[in-house]
Amino acid sequence: FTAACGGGQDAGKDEGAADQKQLQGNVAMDGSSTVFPIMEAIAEEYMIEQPNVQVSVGVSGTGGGFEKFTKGETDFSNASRPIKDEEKKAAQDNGIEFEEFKVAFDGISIVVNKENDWVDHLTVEELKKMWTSGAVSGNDKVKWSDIREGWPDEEIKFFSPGHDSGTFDYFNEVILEEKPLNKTAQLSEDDNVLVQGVAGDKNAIGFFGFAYYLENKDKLKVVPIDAGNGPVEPTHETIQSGKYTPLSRPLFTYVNVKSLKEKAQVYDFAKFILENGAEFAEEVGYVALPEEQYQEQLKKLEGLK
Amino acid sequence: MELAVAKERKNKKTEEEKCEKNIVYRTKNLNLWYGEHHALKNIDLDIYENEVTAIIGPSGCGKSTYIKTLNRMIELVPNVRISGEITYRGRNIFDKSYRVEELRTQVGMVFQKPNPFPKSIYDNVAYGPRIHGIRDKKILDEIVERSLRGAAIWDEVKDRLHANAYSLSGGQQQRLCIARCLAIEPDVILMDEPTSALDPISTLKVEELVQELKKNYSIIIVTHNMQQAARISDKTAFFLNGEVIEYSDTDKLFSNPSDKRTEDYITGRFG
Amino acid sequence: MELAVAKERKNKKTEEEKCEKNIVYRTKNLNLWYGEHHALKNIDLDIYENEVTAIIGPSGCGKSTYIKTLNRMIELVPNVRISGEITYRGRNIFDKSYRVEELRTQVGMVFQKPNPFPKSIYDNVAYGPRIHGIRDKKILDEIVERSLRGAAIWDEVKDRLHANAYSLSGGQQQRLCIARCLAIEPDVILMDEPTSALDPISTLKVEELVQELKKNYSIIIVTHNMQQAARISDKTAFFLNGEVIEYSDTDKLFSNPSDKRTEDYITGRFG
Amino acid sequence: MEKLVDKQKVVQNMMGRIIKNNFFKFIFFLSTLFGLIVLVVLLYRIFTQAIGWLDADFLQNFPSRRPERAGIKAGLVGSLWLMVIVAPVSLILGVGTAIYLEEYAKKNRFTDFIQTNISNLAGVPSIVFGLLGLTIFVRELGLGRSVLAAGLTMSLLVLPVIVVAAQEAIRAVPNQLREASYGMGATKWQTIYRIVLPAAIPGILTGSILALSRAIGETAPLVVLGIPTFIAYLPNGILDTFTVMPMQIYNWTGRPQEEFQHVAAAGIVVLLVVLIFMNSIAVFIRNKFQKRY
Amino acid sequence: MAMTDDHRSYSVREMIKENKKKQGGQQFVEWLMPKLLLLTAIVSILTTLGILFTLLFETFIFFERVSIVEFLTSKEWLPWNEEEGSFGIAPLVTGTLLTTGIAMIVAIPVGLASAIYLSEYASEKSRRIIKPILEVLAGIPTIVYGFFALTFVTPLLQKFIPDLGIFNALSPGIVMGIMIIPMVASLSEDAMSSVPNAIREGALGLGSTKLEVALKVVLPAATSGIAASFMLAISRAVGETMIVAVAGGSSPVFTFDVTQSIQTLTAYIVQVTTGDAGYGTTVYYSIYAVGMTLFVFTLLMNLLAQYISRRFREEY
Ligand SMILES: Nc1ncnc2c1ncn2[C@@H]1O[C@H](COP(=O)(O)OP(=O)(O)OP(=O)(O)O)[C@@H](O)[C@H]1O
Ligand SMILES: Nc1ncnc2c1ncn2[C@@H]1O[C@H](COP(=O)(O)OP(=O)(O)OP(=O)(O)O)[C@@H](O)[C@H]1O
Ligand SMILES: [Mg+2]
Ligand SMILES: [Mg+2]
Ligand SMILES: O=P([O-])([O-])[O-]
Repeated sequence: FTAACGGGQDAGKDEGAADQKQLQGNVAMDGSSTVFPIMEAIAEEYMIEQPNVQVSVGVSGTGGGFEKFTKGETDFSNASRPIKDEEKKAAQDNGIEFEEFKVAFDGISIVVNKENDWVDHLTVEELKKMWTSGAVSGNDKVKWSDIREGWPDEEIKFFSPGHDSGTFDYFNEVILEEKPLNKTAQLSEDDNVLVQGVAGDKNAIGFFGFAYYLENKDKLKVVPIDAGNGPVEPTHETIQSGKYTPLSRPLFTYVNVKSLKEKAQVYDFAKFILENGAEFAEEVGYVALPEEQYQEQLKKLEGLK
Repeated sequence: MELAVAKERKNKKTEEEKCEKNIVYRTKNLNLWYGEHHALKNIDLDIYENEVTAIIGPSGCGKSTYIKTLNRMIELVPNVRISGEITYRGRNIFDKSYRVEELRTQVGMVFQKPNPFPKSIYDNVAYGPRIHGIRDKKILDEIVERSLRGAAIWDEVKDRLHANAYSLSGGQQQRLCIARCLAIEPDVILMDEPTSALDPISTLKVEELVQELKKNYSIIIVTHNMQQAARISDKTAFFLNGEVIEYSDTDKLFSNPSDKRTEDYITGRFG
Repeated sequence: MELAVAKERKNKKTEEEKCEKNIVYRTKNLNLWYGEHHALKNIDLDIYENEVTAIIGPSGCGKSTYIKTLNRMIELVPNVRISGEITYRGRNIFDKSYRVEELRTQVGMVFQKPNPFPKSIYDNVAYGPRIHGIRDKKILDEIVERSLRGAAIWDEVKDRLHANAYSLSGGQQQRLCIARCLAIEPDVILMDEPTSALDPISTLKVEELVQELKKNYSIIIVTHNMQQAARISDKTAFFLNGEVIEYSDTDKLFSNPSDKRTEDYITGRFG
Repeated sequence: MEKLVDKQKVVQNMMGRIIKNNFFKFIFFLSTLFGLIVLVVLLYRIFTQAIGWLDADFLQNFPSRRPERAGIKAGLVGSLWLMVIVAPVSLILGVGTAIYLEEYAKKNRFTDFIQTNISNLAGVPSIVFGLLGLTIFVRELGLGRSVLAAGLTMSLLVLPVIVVAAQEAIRAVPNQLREASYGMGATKWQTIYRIVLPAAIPGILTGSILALSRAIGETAPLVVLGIPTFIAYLPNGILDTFTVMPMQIYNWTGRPQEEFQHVAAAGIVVLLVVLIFMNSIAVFIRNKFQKRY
Repeated sequence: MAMTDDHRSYSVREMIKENKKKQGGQQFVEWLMPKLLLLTAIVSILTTLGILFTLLFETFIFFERVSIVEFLTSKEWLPWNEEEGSFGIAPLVTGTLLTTGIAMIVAIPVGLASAIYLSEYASEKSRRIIKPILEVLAGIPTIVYGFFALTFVTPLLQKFIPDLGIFNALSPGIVMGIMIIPMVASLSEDAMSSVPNAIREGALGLGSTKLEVALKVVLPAATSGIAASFMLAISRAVGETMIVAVAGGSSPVFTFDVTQSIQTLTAYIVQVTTGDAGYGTTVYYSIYAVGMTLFVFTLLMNLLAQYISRRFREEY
């Protein structure tokens, strides 16, 4: 596939413009770092088809992306959570109309060290107990034995994404239920750093996006989660089918309706996302939505034209 | 006022010869302060055309200060205060309407340490004419050659006019600075210890040059070397502590000083 | 070898007085190059105890180079090459085993421009003793006072020993530097144009001081001022182009030079 | 006169002092070496990671989701575009300010204030400049996340460094040269333009190139400005969006796939090569035009 | 008049006089240039005003929501919790102070020692080679240092300090110090080289060793320049972002334990600007308050630096 190198310029040549109109102009996209790899892949391929359209993808984070989006500075805003009320209001104030599209699923994976031979699965309750500050007898120093009988009498080392990431935000919502995080947790904005942390400590536990687990399978052990229906390990199937709960979450992109209407390339790109999102999400380590959801959204898109 | 003197020393001067020479600079009751420091005190001094006037005196007596005042270079020093009057060719140099650039175009200056610009020899000499709007290459070439000849350095540099001026020896640099000065055909040339940084042979060359130049220019030269003053000047002024102690024909000043302090100084009692 | 001379000039010297004086420094066939430049050529010179030896000569003749070689300060200049021998009190100063720090403790130096440390007057003088391990406050106080007295500046500074040395005038600074040098009780003092940056009055003071110091120290002084050499020295060496042209009693050298070039120089024919 | 300085003791002390000197000389030398060793370790790690990933394709490719296809072209060209703005803007402003302060300004409070203000700006964290650029250039002036907006932000960031370097260079021009020029009847501006500036230019350039190389390596303010990370085209003008090398590297290091760590290392090598190239120009200028007056 | 004996076709003096009459343009330039240059100088003032304007405006909104007393006195920085959030700047300040302090412990002695070596011991030639190499060290993008700290220095340190967390203040502090070494070395070396050689010679002439010259004469004489280089180094460390963001963790805890994960003022700003926080939330405005804190901090450092360099300015 290295033949496709050298960008879109020459790739578009042989496919020709026979069936497709060649478009021009800019598409500005910003937002979540979680969604970025998918969009990068989509933009890369799209620009092979439409070499005259210039797509830029920024990584300002979900919040940072919305800040720009609600000011009308971008056409698309990627998000790892739904838009918040304040952000909706900001958009309204600035006269920005937008539409939400789901792009893929991410399954937040709970991982422990390879040498950890005692954890076979965790219940949501157990997760909550260990990660919430002060949940174990008001103490943040939690031992494995505090969580389940028979586990070692050793302190758990926690690794978590930083408070300002979409991943943490989701974990916070469904596991912690907005209670403070265990204070001994080590935080980093960089998921690779968390991988290293968990891989380096026998008593470590951590969580991050599914893609990071997939890439580091050999270094880490993933923990099946029991939400009442027996332990479920995060896999493509379990995430897509919704069996892996509550830690699978949808990833979004928001589009500016005005751009959609006025700029042909924005509409075209949005269509491209929905048509190819499944393929590229899988390719970069996320999980595609069920096929019918893409179809529904394509219809919605057509309605907006 | 001083007696006018004939150009040939040792000749007896007659009353008729008085005022034969024009006065170039006339200094009247000049006082100068650096902040609180009173550096020049009641200076009265007339400088004559086509003569070499030497200014001698121990270090710190105000020689440089005085000579820098003549072309208003002193104004570059902050906190300088001046009272009194200096006229150049009859015009008060401190006059508002007298543009300092105009004065300095008439009055060239050569400094203690050779200070060529970090440019080629040619560009050094052409600098003056160029800033005064002379662009014509042919004329510039001619000016450069003539000035370098005038400063007795042409033969030494004619083959490397585009070499950097700093590749010259100290003595050559100083003559280059003189050439640079000649290029705008000044009327007066001020020299502040022009040989004090030079070796004996270069010194000799510069001294000969000064003798040559006085045919066309009026020259005021500061020196700490009394022998030099005696060798090359027509008139000598002896400064001490910011005052003019004695000003007269060079011969007279050295052979028969009228002030005890002058005598002490020239006989090496101090300084 | 030179004839030894009695300390009182103008007395007739007798053969018996020969060798009455000890030789402090003996220079034999010294040559020195700065890179390619041959700055000292075949210097042979003996320096005697408790005398003032003056070194005169035009600018660039190698005076500073020579005096800096005597305490190996010259080694700070890169690319210097030396051949020949200098013995200090019988010991070759270029000997591997001879620590340059030790030599310089014996041989003090005063420079052309006063160079006090940017410290208090007291700390300037106490610097030398301190680095040599003297810590006792009382002894230091005594050394400071004695050195400042020795340099004839005690009265002027005794009330402000802890003021910064740079608050002193140039002449005072130079005497402070002399005091600093005396504080480690050297054997020889080297002075490189110690008064050339000073006003006449300060110069006079330093000259008197030199006369005073020679009772206890051997002094070698470089000067461009021939009157000064004549006034204060017992012996004078005339350098020209890196060579010693003439070395003899000061009186003789000035009244009756045996070399034409010496005569030319001291009569102001050049330089 | 009784001797207060005991020569015997002085000589005894001598050996200890000399040993101490040699010991410390060694320590000082080790300290100097320390920086150099760290540099070697750092470079070694980066180069071993980058090896095999750094090839012509890497320079010619745009970013990609596939590590083996990812390239630095957009960042490299973007960084050069950034210089197109930063170099002239910061040089004109910086040298202008320096000339004003050194040659024209009177010693008064206002001048002191400008001077204090400049040295203060030199200490302001780069990320604060990011906030400034976001508010003023991106938003208020509506320049968007363009080369121009980022360039102006970076220009202000390096401005104080250039001012200080230029001031030093101008101050180092000996006064005698100015005097010589004035002595010929030259006006002030003629003197500055024809004598002072040419003589100061090596110093100004050296300082400025080092400042510009700082601008090339900065990430934080651009992150704040929201400069995009994925761009598969080159900017056509200063109002186009663009990306720079550090942004790309930052992004690559955060990717899950191990291979992207190598891509990042390759990117770092390219960035370092650019930086070392710029530094060597500075060193070359410094050595070639060493002041001779 | 002059040069009467010269056979020439023209007089330069006349030509100059002629040209003088047409030199209105020259005078206009003379009048114009200072004003243009003043304008460029004013840009730096506008920059400061711009920074103040940017920061103050949003900081003001922040302080409408969070009391300034809480901001300054609370020891908890928990901005994420909508209801019971707490905005005490102290943890971020201690995080910054810790990393800065460690950086200084590395950079100042090593940098100063290098400066002494370069200025007092090294030959001109080795100085010319070493200085630019060190400058490369200063030019490496800080993001590179961040990963160096995380993937090399931290594991190395963990061998000696088993308790050391993967994120800590120590490792980024040390690496930041290494990054700053060239700055201290180069600026201090400049300050020391500008001590006149005459003073050095004076000391050597008294039999000093080079060490004594360096420590007892040159260093004290260069105090102001050296202190200024320290101040700049501190400013740089306080403002450094990427190293601490990568290797320091993002745990704003009030601690002086260097083995623990911390968060600095700058790392917080990066976290929020690249993060999830919604526009218009208190968290969003908090970055401007933090930015303001940084600005005030560097302002104070700078005034202190100026005071020091004025206080210790040597006249030699
Ligand atoms: N810029 C200045 N500010 C303050 N005082 C000054 C300044 N320049 C010179 N002086 C003082 O004014 C007096 C006269 O100085 P001037 O330079 O005219 O002496 P000089 O006769 O030229 O001495 P030298 O032979 O050393 O050149 C001296 O006492 C000097 O210290
Ligand atoms: N560091 C150096 N490198 C190269 N040449 C030097 C150096 N120092 C001096 N010289 C040259 O060596 C010669 C002797 O210099 P020196 O300084 O000894 O002269 P001097 O007699 O002390 O003159 P002055 O009266 O000007 O002090 C001169 O030609 C000088 O140019
Ligand atoms: Mg003078
Ligand atoms: Mg000398
Ligand atoms: O960048 P995120 O908002 O997905 O963490």
